[in-house]
Amino acid sequence: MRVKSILRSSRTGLLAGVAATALVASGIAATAETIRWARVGDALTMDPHSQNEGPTHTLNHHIYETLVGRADDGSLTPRLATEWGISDDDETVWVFTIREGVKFHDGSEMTVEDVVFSLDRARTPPSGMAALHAAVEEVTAVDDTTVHVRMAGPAPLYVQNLTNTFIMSKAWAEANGVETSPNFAAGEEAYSVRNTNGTGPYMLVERDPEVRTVLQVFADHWDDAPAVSEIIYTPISEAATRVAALLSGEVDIVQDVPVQDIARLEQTQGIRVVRGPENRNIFFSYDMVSESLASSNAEGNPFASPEVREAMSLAIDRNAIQQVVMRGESQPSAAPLPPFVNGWTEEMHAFGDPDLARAGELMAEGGYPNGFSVQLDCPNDRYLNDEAICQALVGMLARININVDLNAQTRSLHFPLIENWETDFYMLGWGVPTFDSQYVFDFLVHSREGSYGAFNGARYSNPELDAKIESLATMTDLEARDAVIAEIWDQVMEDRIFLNVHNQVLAYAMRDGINLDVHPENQPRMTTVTFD
Amino acid sequence: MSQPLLSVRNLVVEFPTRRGILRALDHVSFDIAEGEVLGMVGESGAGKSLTGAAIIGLLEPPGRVASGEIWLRGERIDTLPPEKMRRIRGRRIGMVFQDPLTSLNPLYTVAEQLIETIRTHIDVSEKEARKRAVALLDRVGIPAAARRIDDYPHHFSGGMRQRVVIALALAAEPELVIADEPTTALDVSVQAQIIDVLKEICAERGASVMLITHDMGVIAETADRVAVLYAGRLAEIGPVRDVIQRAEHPYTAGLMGSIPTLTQTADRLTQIPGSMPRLNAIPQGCAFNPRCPQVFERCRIARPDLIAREGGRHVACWLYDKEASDV
Amino acid sequence: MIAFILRRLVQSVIVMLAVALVSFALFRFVGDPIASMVGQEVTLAERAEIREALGLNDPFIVQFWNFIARAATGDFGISYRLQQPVMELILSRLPATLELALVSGILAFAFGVGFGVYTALRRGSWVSGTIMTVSLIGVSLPTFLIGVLLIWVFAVELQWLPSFGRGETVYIGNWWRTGLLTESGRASLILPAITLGLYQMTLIMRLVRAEMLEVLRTDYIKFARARGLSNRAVHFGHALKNTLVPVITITGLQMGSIIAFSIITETVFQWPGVGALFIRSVQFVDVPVMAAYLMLIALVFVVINLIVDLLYYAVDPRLRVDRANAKS
Amino acid sequence: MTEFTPDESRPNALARAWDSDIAYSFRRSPLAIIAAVVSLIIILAAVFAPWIAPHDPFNPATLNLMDGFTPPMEPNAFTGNVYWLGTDNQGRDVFSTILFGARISLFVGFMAVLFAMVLGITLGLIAGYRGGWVDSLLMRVADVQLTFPSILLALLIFGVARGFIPPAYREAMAIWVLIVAIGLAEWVQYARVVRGATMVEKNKEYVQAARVIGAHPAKILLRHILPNVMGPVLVIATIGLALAIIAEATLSFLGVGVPPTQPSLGTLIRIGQGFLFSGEWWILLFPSITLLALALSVNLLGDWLRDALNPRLR
Repeated sequence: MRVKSILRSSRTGLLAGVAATALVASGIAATAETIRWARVGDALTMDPHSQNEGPTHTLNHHIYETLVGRADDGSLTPRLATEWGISDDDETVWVFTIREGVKFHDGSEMTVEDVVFSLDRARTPPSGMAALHAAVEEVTAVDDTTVHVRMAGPAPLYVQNLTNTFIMSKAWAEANGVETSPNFAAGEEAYSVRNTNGTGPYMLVERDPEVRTVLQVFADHWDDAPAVSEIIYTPISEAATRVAALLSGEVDIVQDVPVQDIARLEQTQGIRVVRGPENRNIFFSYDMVSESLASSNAEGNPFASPEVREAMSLAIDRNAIQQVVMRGESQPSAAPLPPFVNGWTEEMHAFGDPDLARAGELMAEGGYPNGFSVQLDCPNDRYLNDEAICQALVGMLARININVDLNAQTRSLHFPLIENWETDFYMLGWGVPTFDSQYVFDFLVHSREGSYGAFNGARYSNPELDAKIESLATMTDLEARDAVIAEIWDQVMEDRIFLNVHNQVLAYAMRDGINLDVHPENQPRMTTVTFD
Repeated sequence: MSQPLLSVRNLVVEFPTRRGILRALDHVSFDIAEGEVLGMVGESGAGKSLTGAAIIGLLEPPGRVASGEIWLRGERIDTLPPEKMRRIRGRRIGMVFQDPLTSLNPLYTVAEQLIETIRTHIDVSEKEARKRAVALLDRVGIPAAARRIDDYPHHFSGGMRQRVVIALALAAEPELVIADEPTTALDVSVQAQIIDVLKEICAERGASVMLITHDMGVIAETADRVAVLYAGRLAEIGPVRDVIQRAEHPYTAGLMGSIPTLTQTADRLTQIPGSMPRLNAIPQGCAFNPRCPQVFERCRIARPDLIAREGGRHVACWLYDKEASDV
Repeated sequence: MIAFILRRLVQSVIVMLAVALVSFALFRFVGDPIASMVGQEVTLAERAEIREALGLNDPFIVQFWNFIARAATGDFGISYRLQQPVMELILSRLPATLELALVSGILAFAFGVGFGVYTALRRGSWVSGTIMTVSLIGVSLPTFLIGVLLIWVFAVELQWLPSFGRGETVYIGNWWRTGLLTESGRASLILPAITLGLYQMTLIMRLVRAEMLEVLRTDYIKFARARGLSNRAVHFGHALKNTLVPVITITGLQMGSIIAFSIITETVFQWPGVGALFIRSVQFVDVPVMAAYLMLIALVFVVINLIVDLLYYAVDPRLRVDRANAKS
Repeated sequence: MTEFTPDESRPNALARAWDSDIAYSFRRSPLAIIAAVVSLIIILAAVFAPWIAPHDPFNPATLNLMDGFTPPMEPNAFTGNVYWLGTDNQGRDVFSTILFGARISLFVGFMAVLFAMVLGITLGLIAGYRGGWVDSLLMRVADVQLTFPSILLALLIFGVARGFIPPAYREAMAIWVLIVAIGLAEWVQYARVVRGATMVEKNKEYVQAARVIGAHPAKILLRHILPNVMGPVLVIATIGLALAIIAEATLSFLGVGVPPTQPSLGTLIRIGQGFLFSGEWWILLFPSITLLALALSVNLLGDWLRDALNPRLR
């Protein structure tokens, strides 16, 4: 079969195709090396499809495998699929060539039937992955090594959605009554929540949620054996305790290192820190549309005024936030998307020094020479130093007479405010798992209707943009598509929907002698660990 | 006269307070002979109980014996180290407190408390101690003692409990029993019985008794001799019949004038106007002088010591000091 | 006796129903469980569907009734967050909390009574004064700070004791997982138990001291001294036993707050108990777990109250008789 | 009588000597003096913070983020500014922030104690005076309340307040919610003391007399009972103040507390403990010492007061 259309984009160098070289585990062959790995929270479930959530995927990537993987530079790599592409005959059909000789942990052979079953399971509610497969019409096995996925229309970027969709055993699922992903309302625990049968490099041997999860290397894995033969995964929610556990030698790798401890840990004998950019940007946004603001004393809606929005962007000192609040551990940027993402440009990224004088003039021009008051809603347990960033913003806006009340609270209270349009002014961080701007537009820029605009807390609504955004999904001419993306961004930047602060930088701390690189989606793989 | 069982000499008890040292007992001296019952009377606050506490070595801090001596059968006991003094308590000097309802530990049975006391002082087996305890209870008049010994204090009535207390005080066969108002808290109907039991059992065992009370009737019935305390000083001491019938100290006279009935107590001294002075305001000279109907100049200047009178009586009053009466 | 227990049980059920109602009502306001349950990609329509499926759109009273009806059979549903049966989740965490609470309770009681007795007997000595003052530090700093400082000193700087978790655990029977039988388990217990017990120790110590001073002034203690009983017998036989009667009540009730305060200790030390489970559940608005936890706390209190009553009954003979009399 | 005490011979002497006795006991206790001086200094410093503090850490417009993490007595690397006790992660002067933070902590503490006191005294009076089922009900509620830990209660109240209070007012309300939450957990002790005193007093003649002349007996009771229970109430209140300050700190650790832009001492400590390992010890140390000094002093004063007001222990 022939595969056409190699996807390529300017910055991320998305790579699809035939490369069959394994990117995993160039390390030393297995000696009995145990890694004790700590991070802030646990995976919510071991079921491969029920939750679309970072820490859950991170752990599951060790037990289950996806059709395609993503390298640290964002490019796609073969995993259970050796080749993929859009069919020559029908541009709505994606064709996957499935790897042969892959075994599940229970010893059974993986077949195309399992792939079909898994994709169907993943796209059927209540699976948390369903939204990523909404455009799929039908999944069929064509022969022993080929699977066709027929889309509702042309879907040139669909393969980007597959990097967290795991393949599981159909027979195992049927035997244990987990043909569909677990349902919250079912009232009983699904077998797959604490039991697994994947094809991944590690097998689950012990699972005590939020306490301890133990993985052991899977001897019959199709790829080279990783250097790490056993993983003991421990969530430690308190930052100080987590750092203490590393300092006292009770864990080997700490994934969520508080930014203030990075410098100190680097200087500590026997500990090293690696860092790298995360595919996530942190920004503020505001209600640009309502007649007036609930939390403000202002006449009308000051955020509706372009001058006020510009004044705010001139008041914020991104470099100060980076240097002090983030201890240098961030990439200040005005672009409301991470540089990994297709659509990012240098111009969007650039920002000038704060100009309070000009900002003051703009406030007056916008009709608020004496400023106004407003409440800022902020999470305090979601992003790196989220609360401290918000606090810093309060100080900066106070200088142009915007009097901000800070309401910092836990994420489960914060995010509904955005989803339910109950906040005037808020902080949000956005990761882009597809590495494409369309994902940002769908959720943050498109008017809220149907599956669009769920996190469009700005109430921004531009029918012209909406149409352009919708057209992106089916455009197969990637150059033309990139042009449309650029047009959309131009408008978004001009309207100042987002007041972007920075891109997050991740830091992993580990004992000397262990090598692990930062994963841009914060999903480190222990298979990539090497030892000195 | 043979050696007295107990001999108290010039006993001074003081309470240091922030307004100076209060002298609660001021040079009190008296003897108790073998087998004798000494009554000790006085108003509330006169220092009766304090005298008992000082003898048995249980003054509550900050109260302390400032000077004076206490001798028990020729052995000085006020200077004994605590551990030696402890062995004297219960074994040689027993004590009965006023309120039987609060004197017994509510969480232990009568048997436990009796046996513990016996075995503390006398080297006997548990079984033997129990036998003695039953006999003792029986002796103090507890019906069905063998059965009731395993009851808790709250199973007994007030009178019965005081009998238990007496049994406890006598458990190790002391030579001296200090009974501090043993009937005050009891129903009138049982008061006499308790006094009888106490008196009989002590007589039987040859134990002396120091009976502290403000009930002149009880003193008259029970005591061999009586000591009268006023404001921490001994006013008069002598055989009970003489003192009651021919009181020499004007204070005693007033006190005695108030005992026509058994139930009358010395607390209500209607015959003598005024009240006992506070310890920090004891007048110069005789402490009784502001109330004394026979007061004269000397009483206001100097304090009278005990003056020996015939019949083994002593009185602290200038009226009886012939030599110096012209000063 | 049986009538008494029955009456107590009826009261307990009423208390538990009240707690259930209050807690269930309150947690409806804590936040939106959907937000923490699903990822950012899930559409509004899908969110509404989940909400409906979870019964979150039912009238409050219907939700509460369903909750009670199922709770009565030990079925608290499944955790929104961990997708496990709540009952099983709580039972698997309970041993950790109980062991921690028990050990710190015993520590607090032993040291509290010891120091309390000492300071009462040696009133005014400088050692007593020091103990009294130093013990106040335990209630003058927030628990979380004490925990963090202990970790810093004993785990990071000295590296004597583990900083988090329970260490090695083994099963006793089917579900009771204990850390008491392994060396690392016992080592892991020390810092959390101290952190948790410090506050209670201070309280118990002060209580014992006050009660002891009170008891030492009573007539029966004076009478015991007057009988020449040794200091030991007076202090530890008579005074202490009487002191412990009220102390047992308060300490018993303190056991309850130990379990509640374990929320903080468990968070600081990543101790895998029900307290940490609860606070995580609050963050994620995992209503079934929160409701079940509160019911558990209520149950613990009810049971502790009952035990305290029975203990009281065993220690104080006066109660025995009163009730015997009341019956006859 | 079974023992001698100097007071016994002078009726009403206690009432007259009250002031001087307390004063005497105070003069004799160096610990009490130190504790009083320390609490007084902290309280005064907190009350007059706006005049004493070199900076206003609650005015965000005056903060320069670049001043952040300045060590004590050393010039800041970027701005060259020097601060006595250094600055925190927002560039706030730690000294000033402690003063203002103590102000918040003390405000929460005092108001919570006041709330608990008013509630406890009122309910205690009602329970003691009405008796019967009102008394049984209130005391049952008190039992349940006692068994229900304050932390849980505060979490619950925070939960419900969040549900009722519109988002715009939440920040302003946070402090009051804290006060109510802490206060609600502490009222039982006051109620018990007052109820006991009321039950003793209510049958006395003056209360009956008051009823005859038509005055409301509760009013009379209040006037007569309050002086009687002043001692124990004062002790409970003092210890309660320390408890409330610590409770506020603990709640801020659990994420329910005052807004971080206007931190209390507890919030400062919660923030500071994040810098325990990173070398900025001053952000944690100074607020902790202040909290310790304050709570310890208040506790010591409470201890001393308890002993001093209990004549039998003197």
